[in-house]
Amino acid sequence: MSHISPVLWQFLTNWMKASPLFPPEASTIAPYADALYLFLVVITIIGLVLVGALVVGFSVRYRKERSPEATQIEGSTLLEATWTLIPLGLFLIAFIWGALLYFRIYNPPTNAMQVYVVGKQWMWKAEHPGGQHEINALHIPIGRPVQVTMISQDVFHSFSIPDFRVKREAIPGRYTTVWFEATQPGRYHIFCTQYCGTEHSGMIGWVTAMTPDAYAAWAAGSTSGASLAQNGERLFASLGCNACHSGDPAARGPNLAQVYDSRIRLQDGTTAVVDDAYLRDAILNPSQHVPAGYAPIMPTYQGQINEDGMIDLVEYIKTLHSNYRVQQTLNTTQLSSTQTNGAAPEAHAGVKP
Amino acid sequence: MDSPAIATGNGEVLAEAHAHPAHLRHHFETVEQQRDAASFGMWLFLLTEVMFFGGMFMAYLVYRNWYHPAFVAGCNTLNIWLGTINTVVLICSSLTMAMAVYSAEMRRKKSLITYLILTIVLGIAFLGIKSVEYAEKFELHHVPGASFSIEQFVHPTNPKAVALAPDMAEKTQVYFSLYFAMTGMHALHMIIGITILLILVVRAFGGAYTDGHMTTIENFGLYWHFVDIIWIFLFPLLYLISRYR
Amino acid sequence: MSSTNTIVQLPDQSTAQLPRKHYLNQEHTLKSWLLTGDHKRIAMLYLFSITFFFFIGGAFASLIRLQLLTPGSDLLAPDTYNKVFSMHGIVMIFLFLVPSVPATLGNFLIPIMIGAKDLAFPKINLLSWYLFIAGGLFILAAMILGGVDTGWTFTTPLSTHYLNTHVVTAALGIFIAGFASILTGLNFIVTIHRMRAPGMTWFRLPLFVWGHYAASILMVLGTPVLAITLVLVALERTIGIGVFDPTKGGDPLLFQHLFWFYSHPAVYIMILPGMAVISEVISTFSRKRVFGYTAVAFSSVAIAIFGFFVWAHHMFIMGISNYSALVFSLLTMLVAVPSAIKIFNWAATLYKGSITFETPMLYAFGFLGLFTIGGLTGVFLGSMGMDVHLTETYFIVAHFHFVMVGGMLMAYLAGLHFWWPKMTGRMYPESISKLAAVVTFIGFIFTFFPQFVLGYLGMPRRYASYPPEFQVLNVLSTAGASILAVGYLLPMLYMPWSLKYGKIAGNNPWQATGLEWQITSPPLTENFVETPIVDHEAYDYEWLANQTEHEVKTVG
Amino acid sequence: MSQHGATELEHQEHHVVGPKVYLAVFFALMICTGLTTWVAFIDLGVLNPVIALAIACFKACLVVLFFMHIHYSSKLLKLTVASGLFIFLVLVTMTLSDYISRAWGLW
Repeated sequence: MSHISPVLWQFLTNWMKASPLFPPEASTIAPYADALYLFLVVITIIGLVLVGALVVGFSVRYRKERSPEATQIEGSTLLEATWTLIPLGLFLIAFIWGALLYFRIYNPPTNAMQVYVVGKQWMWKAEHPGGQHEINALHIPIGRPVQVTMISQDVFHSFSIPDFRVKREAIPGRYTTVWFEATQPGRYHIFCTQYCGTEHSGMIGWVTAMTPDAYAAWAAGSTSGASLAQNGERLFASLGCNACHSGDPAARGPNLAQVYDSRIRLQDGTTAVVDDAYLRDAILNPSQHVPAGYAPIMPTYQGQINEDGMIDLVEYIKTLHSNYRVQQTLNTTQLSSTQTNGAAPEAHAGVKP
Repeated sequence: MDSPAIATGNGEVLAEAHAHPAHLRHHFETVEQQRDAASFGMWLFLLTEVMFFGGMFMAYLVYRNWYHPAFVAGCNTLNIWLGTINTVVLICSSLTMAMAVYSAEMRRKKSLITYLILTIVLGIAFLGIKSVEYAEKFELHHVPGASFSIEQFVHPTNPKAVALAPDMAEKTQVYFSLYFAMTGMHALHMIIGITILLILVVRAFGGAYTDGHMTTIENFGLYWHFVDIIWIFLFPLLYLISRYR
Repeated sequence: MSSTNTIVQLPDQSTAQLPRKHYLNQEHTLKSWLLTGDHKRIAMLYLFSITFFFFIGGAFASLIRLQLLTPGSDLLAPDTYNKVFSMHGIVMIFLFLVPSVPATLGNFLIPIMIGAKDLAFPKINLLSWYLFIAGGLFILAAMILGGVDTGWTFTTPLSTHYLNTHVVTAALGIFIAGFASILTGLNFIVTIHRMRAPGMTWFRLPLFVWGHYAASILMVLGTPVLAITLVLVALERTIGIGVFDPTKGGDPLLFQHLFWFYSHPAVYIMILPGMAVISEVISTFSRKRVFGYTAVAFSSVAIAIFGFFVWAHHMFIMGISNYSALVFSLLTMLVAVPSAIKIFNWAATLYKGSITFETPMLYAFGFLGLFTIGGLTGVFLGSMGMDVHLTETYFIVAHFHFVMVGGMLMAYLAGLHFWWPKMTGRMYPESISKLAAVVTFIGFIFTFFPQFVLGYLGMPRRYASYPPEFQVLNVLSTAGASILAVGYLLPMLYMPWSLKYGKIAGNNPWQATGLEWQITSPPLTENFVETPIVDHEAYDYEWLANQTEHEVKTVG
Repeated sequence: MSQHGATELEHQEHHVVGPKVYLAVFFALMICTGLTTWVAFIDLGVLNPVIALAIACFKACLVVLFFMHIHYSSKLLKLTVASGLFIFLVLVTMTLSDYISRAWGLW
């Protein structure tokens, strides 16, 4: 919006902030959304004024008292073309503008901070990689892009922060993401906007945007002690994943260190990028995600790990930069299994349906 | 595309229309118009049927691509010979139905009744074979829902069958959901069709349809052939996916 | 532009008389109504039943507005509120909006307008009414037995696995009512193709018929997809098949695709007949042929065809692929154009007309204004980035109500007033009905305009309680709704009154050109004494001016 | 209305399809059924479903054209059948446009 005079722009934004017609612009996306909104509102007003003026004008000028005779007119191709093409042009501008905004909203910057959100009837559970768990609340620093990866444990929910102008549905069985960068400290509503059952209207919470310092203090003060990755590691070990994914070249499962964000070849010849969704799917539906060169022997973990556990595991694999820890855990489990006589095989048997 | 009334609506034809040929309803001008309207209406109804089944074909297409191994495994539990026989039975019934329409056109009451009864018999045969197949599915716990079991797919007793990973084996339930939804809807259409056929036979005994007014039987023929067409697509989609394994 | 001048004088109604025999007094028994094949009587049956359902839906709407008067859920518990808005949606959409204009006015007028004695399949027409009633009874049963709280959208897996209410009963009701709508559409298409009077070519058809033809295509092709989707939902609930169930490998988005494949075209099913009414009304009261007849006719068909290509714009934030979102958004912009064409053509029809402002015309003006807003706010929602913020908020509620209530209901009332003299033979009282039109318009603006603002502020739809900062606008909206209710109750009072005390209308009180105005009011059971032969274009006021000299007695 | 004559002609002769045509179609359908079952046992890779569907389409065409008399029917009915096919294809292609491109990733 640099071409608009700064004074005018200032005036407009101040007016918008002061009036109840607009929610506060609290994220970097909000001004873009409001600009498009303003454009569309102007089109609407022009359209309405045009139609209104024509209808009222003609009604006055050609009312029966003044115009007792109607003049029959067949139509005009030129006029038809005009009012086909001009609206079409305007609508296409709205389309392109909207598409650009859409991709801005749904393409997170690569340096974004990660937060996980699980929607369930009827609450939002937010999980920070550092191990801070929140219910119906989300603390974020301002001035830093935050990417929210969400999933629903039951039905469709929709994660909406109107003051940030972002929204995305949390879907059962699949990760979706949205990102935003808060610009001003404050408290903003989180709504569930997709109807999700009895307490739908109770599924609301607060985003608290804080200065980076305040956020750091909050994060330090509210951690549960173990980061998501640490929880994931525990789960990794207790499910016996490390028995195959040990990082050994001869291991039965592929090496997971640095696998995140890499492109791997699959057994059926296709390639796939390992992202959150891929990891989740590969754990639940392993036979559809067999990397080239490995046997399809991995059992499914469907029904054994809840969505929070999945997030822990995904976060663990994401942060797995070397196999040092995996091998360490493996050694301890092997040790314990020899000691307690088959605890690990039992766990292994437990995952088979 | 044009109204026949336009062609026939002048005075003299009107006078003729007032003579009211048998079976001409009061609001039609001519028998032709009435007949055309009826068959056009029937075709529009079949269009809605296409879209009705279309939703399920759509779902089939999506899941077949997602869960191809499960669909192959599910398909392999079906008896291809029963499927083929059923296809043959249904095509035969289509032929007898077509012949029934022809008999009505030729005003041959006896052959009309014979062909209609043949169609009923073939339709019931189809449903009989189908119920044998359904019963087998019940025994194998392949009916989706609480009793569904993936045991047969993870540890197949048939040595030729390929064992599926448990996660993929779960997806056979999607295949069987679609199998039962599609064949079930088709069977429902067959049952409705047979019920109507029974009524038609009774009325044919009373001399209906062979007196030149055969719109009903013609339109029912369209319905019956449509049900046949649905099966013509269901058969390869449900029975013949990668059969060679 | 070739032009001729016409002067149309309204007839003197003081000498008008009711015909001795007409479709209403042909027979009087209840049986003669319940087993009738007469499209006019079936239209009347439909009129009574949809009015009944409209007031049921309206009662639910009042409960919603009262609940939202305060931020807390003070009037209704949240689960009751959910049932109330679900029933409001289901009843209003499937039992009122979808059949409103087509099943009443369309049923009554299409055969007459094309010069036929009846619809092609009178028995199927009657069957359609019975199916409609059966569907309505199922939905009422679901309501009485304890309600259903899925919303009218039946979103899976909520509707299939997480609710214990009467989802299957309601779904069955919609399924059956859907077939009523299919049969109506089928009947119209066949009738329009096969039953036109001599000389009634496609481009002599009134635009009312074109609009219904387009809507019928959508009914016939779209509704069955909804039917099968609801069947699959019911099967998933009852026996547990897994087509939409994510835990079994199904994709809940597939449900959305199939559901909106019908339910988006459904809004065109609802609005196209409304547009059809507006064409007739505006032409009649400006005494002018509709400007750009072919453009208006083809824009109806264009809406019907393009309407099938845009459904996934309801799913932009649901995780459909970005590429396909792009395609659907582009197509959405294209489908907005024909509506704009219509609006401008109607406005241009007024140019050089000889305009009077009877009640139907006032409703039509209301339609023009509200539909313009409703249509243009649709562009907001079709624009993907804007949709992210606006969807699932009160903005969408406001948009939908501007199009459906501001557009469709206004058009329905315009049509009802316009053809009331034809249907009953008597005039409604003019001044009070003008008042009703104005009250409706004002009440409507107050009710739904604040909801646009609420939506942009982010208030989510379907909330039983809401944060207190939204209260001012909600109070405004509820206040408006009470005015709106008065606007709707007024016709309920004076329309029945006019049946007995209204002025006798005469054959053609508006001096309109359609064939329906050249026969008696109310029409004879057979509509025409003899099949009319059409030798003039639609909206030919010159022809009408010549006709008035011998008072068109020949056709009636 | 120049097409009056044409439509009149079209309606004048109501074509009676004889048993010969029916039998020919019937045998063609039978042969196709045998063929499609036989082909199913041969491994042709991706061609298997293609061939199976092609045969099914061919059979359906035969039934529509001859058993259902579309071959002898008016343009209107032909158009009706075509429009049904068209709208079904709209449903399939537009929905698949989502499913296929969903696999391509976010952008």
